[in-house]
Amino acid sequence: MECSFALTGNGYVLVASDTTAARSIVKMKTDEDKTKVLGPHLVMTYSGEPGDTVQFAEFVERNLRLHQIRHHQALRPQSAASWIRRALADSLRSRSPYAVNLLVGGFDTSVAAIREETEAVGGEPKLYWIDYLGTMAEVPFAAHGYGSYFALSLLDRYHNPQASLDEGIATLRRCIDEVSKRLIVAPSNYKVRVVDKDGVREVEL
Amino acid sequence: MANASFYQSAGFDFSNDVRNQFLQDKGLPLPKATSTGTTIVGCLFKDGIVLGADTRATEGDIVADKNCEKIHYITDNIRCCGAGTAADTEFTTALISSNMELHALSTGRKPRVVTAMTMLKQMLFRYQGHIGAALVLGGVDSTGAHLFTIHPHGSTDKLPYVTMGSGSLAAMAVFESEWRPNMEKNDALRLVTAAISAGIFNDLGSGSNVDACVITATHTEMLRNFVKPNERAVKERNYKFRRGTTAWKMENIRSLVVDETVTLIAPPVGGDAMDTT
Amino acid sequence: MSIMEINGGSVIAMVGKECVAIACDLRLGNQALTIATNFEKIFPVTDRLYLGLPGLATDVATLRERFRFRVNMYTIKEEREITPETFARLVSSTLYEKRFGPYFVEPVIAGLSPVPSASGKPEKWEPFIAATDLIGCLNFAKDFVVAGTSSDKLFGVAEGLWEPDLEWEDLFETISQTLMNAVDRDAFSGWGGIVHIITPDKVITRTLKARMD
Amino acid sequence: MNSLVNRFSTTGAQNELRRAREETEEDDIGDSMWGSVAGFGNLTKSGPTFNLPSVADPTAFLRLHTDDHADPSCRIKIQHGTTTLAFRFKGGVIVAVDSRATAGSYIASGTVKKVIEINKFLLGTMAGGAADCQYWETYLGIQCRLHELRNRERISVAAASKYLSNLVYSYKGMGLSMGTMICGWDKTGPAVFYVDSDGTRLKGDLFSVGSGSTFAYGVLDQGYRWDLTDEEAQELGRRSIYAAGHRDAFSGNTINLYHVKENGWTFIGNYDVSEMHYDGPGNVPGGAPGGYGYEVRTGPSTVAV
Amino acid sequence: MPGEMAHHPQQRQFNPYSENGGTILAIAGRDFAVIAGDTRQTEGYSIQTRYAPKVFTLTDKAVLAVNGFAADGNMFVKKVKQRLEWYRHAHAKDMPLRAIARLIQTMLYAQRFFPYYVYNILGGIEDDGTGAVYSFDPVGSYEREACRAAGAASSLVQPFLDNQIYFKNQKAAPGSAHPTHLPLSTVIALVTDSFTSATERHIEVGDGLEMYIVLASGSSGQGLEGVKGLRELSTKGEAERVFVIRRDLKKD
Amino acid sequence: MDHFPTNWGRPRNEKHDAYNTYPLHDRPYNGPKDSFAEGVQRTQQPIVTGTSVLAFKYKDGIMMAADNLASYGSLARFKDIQRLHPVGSYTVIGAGGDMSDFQYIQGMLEDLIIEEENTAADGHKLGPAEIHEYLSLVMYQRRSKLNPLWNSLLVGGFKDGQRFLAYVDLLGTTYTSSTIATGYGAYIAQPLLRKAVEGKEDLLTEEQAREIMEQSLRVLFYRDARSLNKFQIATITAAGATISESRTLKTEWAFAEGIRGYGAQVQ
Repeated sequence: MECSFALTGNGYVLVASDTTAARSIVKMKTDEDKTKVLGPHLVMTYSGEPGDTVQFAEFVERNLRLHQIRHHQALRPQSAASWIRRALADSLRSRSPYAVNLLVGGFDTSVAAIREETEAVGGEPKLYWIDYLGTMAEVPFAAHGYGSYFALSLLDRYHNPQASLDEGIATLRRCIDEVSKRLIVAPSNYKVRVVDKDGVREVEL
Repeated sequence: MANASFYQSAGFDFSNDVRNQFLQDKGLPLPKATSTGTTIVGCLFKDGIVLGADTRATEGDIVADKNCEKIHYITDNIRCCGAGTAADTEFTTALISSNMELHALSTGRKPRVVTAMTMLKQMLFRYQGHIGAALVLGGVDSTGAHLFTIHPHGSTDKLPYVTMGSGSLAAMAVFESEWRPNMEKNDALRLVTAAISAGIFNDLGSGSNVDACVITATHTEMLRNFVKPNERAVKERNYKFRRGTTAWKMENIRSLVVDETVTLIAPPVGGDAMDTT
Repeated sequence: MSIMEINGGSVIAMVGKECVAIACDLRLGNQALTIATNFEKIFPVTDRLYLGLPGLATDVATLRERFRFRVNMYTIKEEREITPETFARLVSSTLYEKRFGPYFVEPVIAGLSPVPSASGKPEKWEPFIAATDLIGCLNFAKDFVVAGTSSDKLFGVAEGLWEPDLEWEDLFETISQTLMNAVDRDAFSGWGGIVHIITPDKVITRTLKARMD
Repeated sequence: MNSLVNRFSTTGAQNELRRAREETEEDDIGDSMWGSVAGFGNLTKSGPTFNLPSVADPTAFLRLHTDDHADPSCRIKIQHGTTTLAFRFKGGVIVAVDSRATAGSYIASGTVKKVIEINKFLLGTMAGGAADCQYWETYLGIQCRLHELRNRERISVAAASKYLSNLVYSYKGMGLSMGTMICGWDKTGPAVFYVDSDGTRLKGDLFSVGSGSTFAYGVLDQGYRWDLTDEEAQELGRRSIYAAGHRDAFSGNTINLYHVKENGWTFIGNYDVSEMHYDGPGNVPGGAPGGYGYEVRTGPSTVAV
Repeated sequence: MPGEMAHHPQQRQFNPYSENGGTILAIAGRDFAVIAGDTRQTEGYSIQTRYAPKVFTLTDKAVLAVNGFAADGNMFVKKVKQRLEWYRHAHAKDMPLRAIARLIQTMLYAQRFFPYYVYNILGGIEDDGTGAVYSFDPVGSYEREACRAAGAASSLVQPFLDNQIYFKNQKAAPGSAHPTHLPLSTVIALVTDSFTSATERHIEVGDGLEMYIVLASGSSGQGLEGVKGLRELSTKGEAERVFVIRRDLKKD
Repeated sequence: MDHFPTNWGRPRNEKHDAYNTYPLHDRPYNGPKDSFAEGVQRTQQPIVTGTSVLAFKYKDGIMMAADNLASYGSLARFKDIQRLHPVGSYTVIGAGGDMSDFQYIQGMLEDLIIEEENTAADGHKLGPAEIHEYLSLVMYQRRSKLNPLWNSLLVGGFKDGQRFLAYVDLLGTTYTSSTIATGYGAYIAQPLLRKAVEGKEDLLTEEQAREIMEQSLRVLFYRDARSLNKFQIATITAAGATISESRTLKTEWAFAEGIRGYGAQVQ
């Protein structure tokens, strides 16, 4: 069953999504990337109704890209997340709604110039939890799927917003371990990406 | 993405329908809209019409509004009592009221009660009962005093005394036993009060106060809270808390008064006065 | 589980002496699971006018955007600040537009409305509160209005605790006690609360130390 | 056939009176009912008897009127919701539970005792239908005592849990709702058994049951080791229930913590979940300083809105 | 699974249950218990009667309030009284309060598969002379509490009591603590205000308020002087004393 | 039992298992079977029905009234049914709802009276309170067997200087009040009765009481489509129970003359 996690740390956001593509009781593929890099400092995981997920992710990707081309400026994470939420909420009112759950992680480099305390790490990590209804919440850590039933309390306990990247990855690994311990059909592999002042990159667990 | 939904034409908008259907299919019941269980009545008397209503609005078993107004303005000489889904009665009567005004302006005549009745029944019939407004319409025009009921599906009735709402049976019993043709105004008002009171005290959907409205050929008198038989008793205790009872974590005070000091540097000279604000 | 209970949340507004207060809880849930405890449901409309939107969170966000748009349009067109009374009508008609496919939100409006005076500048402010159901039926009350998943509990407590003519400090205590005790009996609301008290010359916003379960 | 004959041959007033009596009094009330067993009088027979509605499908009938999840407007709302946990470690068994009972979305009580003290050495936890657990575990207590009297030795945890499991299994499919952990110390040492109304009975080291169990597992699994000290184990139990109380709408209010040791169980304490959030357990052995709450733990909210 | 909820069990036949409105509540003090209920009995939107008692004395020191489906409630009270009568015959004394509580549990649970639609609150004086309140759900789970409201308006009244009886969410004034037991006069005022508030906001509550007060032996009964509508039910000389207060509530 | 976190402890939907993680466990029923269960018809809805019964207290005792109609759906089937029935020497019962069930109750009560007053012959006679108690037990017991007697019954009586008036229906719900009306009467006549009688129970003379009763019956006849302008009035006083002959009332329909259409019509 699909699981995605994300957490913020000192100067970065980690997002992780399982890589299983399953149809009914069959695993079709175990290295499907269910994250999408949306901009220089923006990444999103998506899960939900098969088909809708990729379609919607690409729709978002292109529109954010278009915005960047038009304005020579990428949307800040908050604006991007708001736009995505709105797109999802509007689609829900159409004849063919997207049923997609998202975690949007971004790194807002522009605040570094405004807020002193963010200067050292070059900006501020931002994380948004968005569900298929268009509900959005800004949170320090988030999860989607049945994994959230195990991971959220764990993160309440172990997550540290000031943690270094290594510590953050260790916390993420705890989540993944817990889910594989307790969830009946836990995903085996995860794709993990980190966003920080240098952009988006993949990390190995 | 500038949305179509920001700019839209008048009328109902069904854009949420698909989504709501989807939510409902998940087995989630829709929340209840405020309804007025309600007793509303009207009766003819010698010189015109008396309308009456209780003032309770309910959401399920809970009283949402203890003193709401159920006698709606249509024109100076026509009023309409509403029962059913509160928002529907509110907006339906407001819409008809404005249409009546336009109609009066375009014909240059004093509006007639049948016109309002016809507008209402045509509108409600068009919506096939989905607009849950049950109305008592009354007024006096050049053809005399008229009293109608309009049901949510658009059927109408014209009778010398009518009742609607969950307390309609209680109120009707009072009318059936005491109404007489050609009553005096005060007798009619007393009768309407008795009918509404029967609803208030015997029907749980109705309660609080009696509103009444007397319409004659020359004058319309709105008697808001005509009788108040259900004032709350004084509480036994005072529940004011000691300041500092509640624990709070953070406070943010935003001052709305801009401190300004006006310093006159030089007496204003002609049109060169500087804007110092 | 009704649609209002998917995300949970409650709002209450109360009238005091030359002041009004509006308060909400901070939970954003996904049914029984609590997603976030920083989800504010009250938004400023003008300096002395606040709008509370308990209900389905997606509609809370959408309506917040729509109302901001409509109020801005009003301000631009009319070149004046919207009054609470006018804003209440705007809320009501916006919701009724969707009579047959409603937003699952029950707005609560609280503000101070200017009493026109000879000088043109308002010197006196009258408390104003209102609430509507999800299709826009307005309810003007003189004491308090409530909405959300714990509305019945809020009604019960507020009916007991509310007293007329409370100074703003006292009104803060009353509205906070009402909110916290009501949401403590509701599984889908709570996890912190926030209170705005609007007085003629300042707006006091306090975050409550409330139960977190 | 007799019942048919009865049905149609008994229309007289006396018979109607008798039938009315049948309904208003229990079938046959012997002298035992007068005695001090008054409450549990019907237990003196082979087992308790229950009235069933005379419809084709009693389970569906019961469900129609009591399943508030399928139909929120159903009238009889039975109290539900819970997080309970129990685990074995070198120092015995830790049992921790919350104290919330919800009927629909209404929090019917915040002071429920969800640990049922069966006897000095046995504890049962309560999740699911509150009445089901209370009743059957009390009944189990009686049977355990009888076992002691008959056999001059304490019942083993395994036997007690098996007894309970068999009891509820005989009512399977009739709508009982119970998920319990029978915890205790017997000749074999500390033991934890999970028993539910489906008839499952599992022996194990670590269980969590109820609507908030997943959240409790999230914290519990990460902190669990066999060789925890007593204080660490108690803290882990407390913290796990807090985690569930914080995240699950149907769990919370207070934490009740028990520790089963060789010489029987001891009640460690009752902790308010909200106090745990802000201030933590305070100066208790094994307690970490400061509140459990995420915002409290990590300082003022780092999320600037 | 959330998706399953759409499939309700459905059965088209005679519904043996009804709901007759009203609210009950009980508060325990140090040496007294107050058990109260309104007297309206409703069916749908109509008032069946303005006076149907919901509160019944069981023994000299136990009072039971029942609410929910009136026929079940009345039958249940009748059966409890019968059991207590038998106990009296067998033991030549009244059943103690905590035993009555357990008795009620087993009687309710006996109907586990065809439940009484009844919310019970038992109030009275324990053997140790303290006031006690036991509350039950329809199938018999129970606990001892200091205060409890049940019935149609329970969700309106209970949080108010949480605040006023348990002082929930209230910080005590610096250097003082909240009282653990409230005096009788305060409790009576709180009960009255609870019911007038519930009457304002719940359509099924109203008409009359009936409040039973059980005083432990030796209790002074301070706070009862000058209370309107007070009547003593116990004959003088008994250890525990039972009073009843009747008040009017709004009838709309 | 459902073990999914959000539904934990609730009954599981046995018909649907999204993951097929366990076999469906619908189990055969092994308890005693009634082979005739399918053939046994219980009253699941009333067939031939009577409408309202009205009753209230007045100075001398109880006055009760019911019309003579038994309807078959919307058909006015029997116009000479007696719905007031004396029981023993002090009591009258009035019934709305299913008439066959009522006749069964009449037979049952007759047996009861014979048993209690003739066979036992111990000098004790059943008063209205006893009969009401008996009826409430029977009705509650039948509802508990999910085989209800589909009636709402009023029991009025006068014994030992005490007036008695109480209600019992198919669910076993009971109550007493100084005015009671069943069926549509509860909505239409009860408000009138309450206003006329409440607080004046000890003042109303039989004449006044009869006037109130007739007025209520007239209004009921105007508005209850299943009623008939042919009724009986019973009084139960210290002098015993009397049930009047069937009577009719003068009704007034003159105002209808002036009504034209239902909307804009004028002719």
